[in-house]
Amino acid sequence: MFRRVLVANRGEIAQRIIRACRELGIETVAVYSEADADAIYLRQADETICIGPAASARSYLDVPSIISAAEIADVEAIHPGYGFLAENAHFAAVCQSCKIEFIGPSPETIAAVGNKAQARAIAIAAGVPVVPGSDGTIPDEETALRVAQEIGYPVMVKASSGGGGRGMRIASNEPSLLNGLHSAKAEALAAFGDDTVYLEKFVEHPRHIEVQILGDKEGKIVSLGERDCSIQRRHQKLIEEAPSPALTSEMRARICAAAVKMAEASNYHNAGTVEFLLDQNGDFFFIEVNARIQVEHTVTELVTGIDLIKEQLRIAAGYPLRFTQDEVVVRGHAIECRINAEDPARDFQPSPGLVEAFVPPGGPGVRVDSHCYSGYRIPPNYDSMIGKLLVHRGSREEAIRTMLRALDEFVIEGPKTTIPILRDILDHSDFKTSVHDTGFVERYFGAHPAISPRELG
Amino acid sequence: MFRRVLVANRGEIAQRIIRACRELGIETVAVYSEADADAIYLRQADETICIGPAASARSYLDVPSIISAAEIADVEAIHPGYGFLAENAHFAAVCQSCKIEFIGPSPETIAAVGNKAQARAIAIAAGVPVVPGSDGTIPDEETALRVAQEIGYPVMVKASSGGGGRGMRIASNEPSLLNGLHSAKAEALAAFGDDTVYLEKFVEHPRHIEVQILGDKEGKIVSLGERDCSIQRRHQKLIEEAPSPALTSEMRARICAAAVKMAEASNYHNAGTVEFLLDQNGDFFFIEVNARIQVEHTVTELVTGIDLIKEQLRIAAGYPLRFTQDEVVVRGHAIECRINAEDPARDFQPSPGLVEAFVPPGGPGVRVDSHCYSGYRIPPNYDSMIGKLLVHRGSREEAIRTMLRALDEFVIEGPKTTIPILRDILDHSDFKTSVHDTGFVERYFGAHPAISPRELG
Amino acid sequence: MDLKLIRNLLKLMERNEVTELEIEDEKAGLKVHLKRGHEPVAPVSPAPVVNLMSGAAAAPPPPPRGAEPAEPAAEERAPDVAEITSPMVGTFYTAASPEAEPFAPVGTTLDEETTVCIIEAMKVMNEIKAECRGEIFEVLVENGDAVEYGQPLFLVKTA
Amino acid sequence: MDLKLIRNLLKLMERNEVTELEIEDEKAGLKVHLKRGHEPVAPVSPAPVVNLMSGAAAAPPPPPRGAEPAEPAAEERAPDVAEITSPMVGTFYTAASPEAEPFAPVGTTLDEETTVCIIEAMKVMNEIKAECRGEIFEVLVENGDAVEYGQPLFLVKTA
Repeated sequence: MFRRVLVANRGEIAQRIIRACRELGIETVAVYSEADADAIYLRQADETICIGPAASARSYLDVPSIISAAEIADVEAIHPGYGFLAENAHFAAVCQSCKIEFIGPSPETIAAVGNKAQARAIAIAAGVPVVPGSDGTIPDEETALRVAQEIGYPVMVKASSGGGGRGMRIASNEPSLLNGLHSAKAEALAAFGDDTVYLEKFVEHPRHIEVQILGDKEGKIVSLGERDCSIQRRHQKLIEEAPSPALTSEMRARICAAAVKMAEASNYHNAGTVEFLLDQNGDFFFIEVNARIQVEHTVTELVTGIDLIKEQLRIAAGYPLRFTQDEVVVRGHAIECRINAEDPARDFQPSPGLVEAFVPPGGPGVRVDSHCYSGYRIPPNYDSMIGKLLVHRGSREEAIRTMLRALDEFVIEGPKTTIPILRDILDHSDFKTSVHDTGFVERYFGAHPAISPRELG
Repeated sequence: MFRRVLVANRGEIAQRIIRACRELGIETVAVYSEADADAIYLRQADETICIGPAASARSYLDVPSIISAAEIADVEAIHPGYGFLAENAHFAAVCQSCKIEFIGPSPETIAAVGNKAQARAIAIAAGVPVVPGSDGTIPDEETALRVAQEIGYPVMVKASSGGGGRGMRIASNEPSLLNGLHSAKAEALAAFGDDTVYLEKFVEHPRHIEVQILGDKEGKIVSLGERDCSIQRRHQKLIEEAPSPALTSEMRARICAAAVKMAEASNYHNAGTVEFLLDQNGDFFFIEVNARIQVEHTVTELVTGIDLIKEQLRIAAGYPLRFTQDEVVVRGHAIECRINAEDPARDFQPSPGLVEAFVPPGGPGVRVDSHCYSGYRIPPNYDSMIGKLLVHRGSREEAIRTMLRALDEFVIEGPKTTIPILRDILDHSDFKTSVHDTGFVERYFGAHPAISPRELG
Repeated sequence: MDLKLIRNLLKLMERNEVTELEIEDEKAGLKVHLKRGHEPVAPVSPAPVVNLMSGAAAAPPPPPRGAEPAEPAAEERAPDVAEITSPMVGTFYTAASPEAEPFAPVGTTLDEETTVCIIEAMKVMNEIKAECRGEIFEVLVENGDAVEYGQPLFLVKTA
Repeated sequence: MDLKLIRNLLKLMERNEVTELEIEDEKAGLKVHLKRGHEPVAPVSPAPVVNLMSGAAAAPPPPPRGAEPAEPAAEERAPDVAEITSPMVGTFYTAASPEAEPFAPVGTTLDEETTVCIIEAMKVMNEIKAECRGEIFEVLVENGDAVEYGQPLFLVKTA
């Protein structure tokens, strides 16, 4: 096992990785920007190194600074967490050339699955169902119009290097397709430096289902069941759960098998996620691979009892998987709520600053992953997620009740948070009966969010 | 199910009961003394009633005030928690006469098992092994000397109404027995108003093993496995775990069966604990029944997945048990550390006052049950326990590692706490290899506790 | 409007050492004015000066059940006004029976031994004595109300 | 002695609005004296005045790795002394090669363009310029030390 690992991230995922390392007896080196100098999780690292100013581009995204820190701290491996450099094939390759183990898949796999068109081609070749669409990228307007004709409107223009909803356009007729094609290209070029796009049928009222996979370096791959992440706002997940109440056990077996096939075809090792859309007929379509640990890996940990970060470290250190597919058992139901410092009443605008009071809920069935505390100052420079509140109970109904009481207990004074809207979503009959889809949040909590007035505290 | 329940307790157990009620959709009425007016858990109750000043005798122990609060708040049941009125047969009887359901066993059962000599007689009649000793109480010096002769020294003088180590004396010869007899009687009379005592063989180097049982009002009783509470200081438990690493599965089956027999013989319903001593030969002896929910019920919740407070409420409302003995499955390993506001370096003297910072640990496998928060003022009037830190992991070794990292993360500034000594105990080779007994803490952390110096924070 | 708001405000003030705070929320029809002095070193809760005025549109504040025994309208109270508080949890009665005259309507002259009300707890009728001299100035609780420990029942003009 | 202690003390002071704090721990051979001014409204961390004196028995304080870039000995520093801080993470070298003369030993006269040291990051030798005028007063880091972003490297007498 590694003796010493550098954590190339911040916030709750840096804390999560430090926790796993401590439990495995691995020393940790935490890097931080000046904006995070006060973060309490830094106290748990064996060594901390300031790598730059608040701006991510000069700290958490700065490859030379992080590699340099890894070299002077003499680590054997780097855990990139999620975001920042986690899916940067170049960074993974630099690590490799510096003889530092990158805790994640190979640079080649990251590059291959990171390109959406290429990932789609891999899926088709592996017999994994994909959303009907173009064979590869769209070279010109004529091809776009022809493909749209074949698959039928509405269609979606998607950037090959896209993500987070950027470089995406929906079109329901020819003029809007041509418009969307050009604006998606322009946006993708600006955001990702790559203006290639492809075309897909727009799946109406889908569920977002993703499958967690783990693969070792000997090529053995298992799935750890699915997560249902259909509660999203502008493609940002708000609530995730496992197992998905939308799947029958027969559908679950098929979608998990498809995920394993996709991972195999990508020569995948370490932890990853294969994302699918599930349509109203119960058909599912591959959409993308996330070649990293995800925010919501925690719900899978709760229902399987498997510590995914520890497994990532073991796999990266060269150990074979410690369990077979048959030994993975999903028990009970887990739900995660993302606690963001955002004001749901003002279009979710970020609400950084001093956290005057922070009293997390506890008790049976509750897990809190947060780097926040009373007196913490949320820096305005990064993601607004300040914590993840999770519950694990015997049934979905029980889990919802536990989550509601936990949200009610959660005291955060100072910044505005997503707690009120999370509460309203969990209490909504469509969510309780699980008839919701990915349009649920915009439909019911769109322009004028129906947030009930809440008292202070 | 009950519509409305009064919580006749304070601190973490009051919070625990409120949480269970909320999850079951039961309204809660929390009573509090003036010293607890600021407690944050009161915000989660549907109604709160001040029942008296700080002194327990005039608030949490004052039967008329609590009954009166129950009547004006129109509740159907009272949950007594642990301590205070939880094992007071008179209070349970008053509840009965007022047509308020007491959430616990019947007054008759509480009275019977609350008297140690009577409990011993029930155990003998039921064929449950007891520590060799006197048949009932000791009327005079002659009987004491004769019984001691029969069972062999060392022997123990114990008060019939004793508890918490009071009214107990160990004697290894005749003069010390006569001395001990008189001083134990005097102490018991002063503390409990009852000077009857009995004699038992002193079991050397025992483990403290207790079995959680649940019984419904139809007489069906199941055991939920054992807890090992051998880490004690002056008969106060510091660390509890489940399952016990000292038991083979054959011993486990026998000790659990004995607990169920004892509960049946006591006409027990609701949650209770049957305590045993396990000697170095692997023989176990009944010592007492705790006719209440216990502080450490939480470790059983973690390994069985059963919410004991919810089950207490269901049983009290008249529902039959929802599972059979075979359906109770123990998974993984759970450990609890009691976080007390005490200074281990100064003979564990209480350390109440302002909690300047309180940042509980979190992440995978961690559960925190605490009513504390940054800015909370620990009142000097009550028990010093300010929280329970629990972990649940696949194996005992993994659980110990998770507990160590969680203790390291726990930030409590202001009061002194037991965290440093808990850390040292968990890191001790005797604990790790589980060769410890109930004398472990006094042996290694006695007069001059070997606490490593710690930095602030 | 909830007394919990005050509790939370006070906690925020204490934590941030704010000595005075004024809020006017026209939508809620609510004005709050809080002042804090230096906290005494002694235990027990400090007695902050709380001045709570309900605006025209707002409902009158609920009885202080569920909050610490704060002292509403303390600032408006002259120094020669005392409080008689409830020594127990129970039901407040102004008179010995529904037909009887109230023990202590406004204007009643008191000495320490004067019975001012009855509090019923566990079917027992407890006669409550004034324990101060003066004249009843205001009855703060309605006949038949549930009262908690420490809850103010009467205001007494002591001078 | 750990700089985390200072960080924690500062945090406690900030939370409780303490403006000055003195600790003498004879057992640890430690004296700490902290003063806080008013926090600026601007973001970034305030620059508290930290006066840290190691007692006779205590080890000298370790380099400030792991702590925010505090300014030790700020009070003792005259207003005409500037700092040259590290613009990157890397390894500090006083000279271009083991055999070469140091770029900037104590007493060296500087202008903005003077090279004062080399910081190696990812096998690249980065020449660091003084970016101020004056005379080297103290070299705060040893040859071959790892340095982090913002860590003070030299003190420069600017007047």
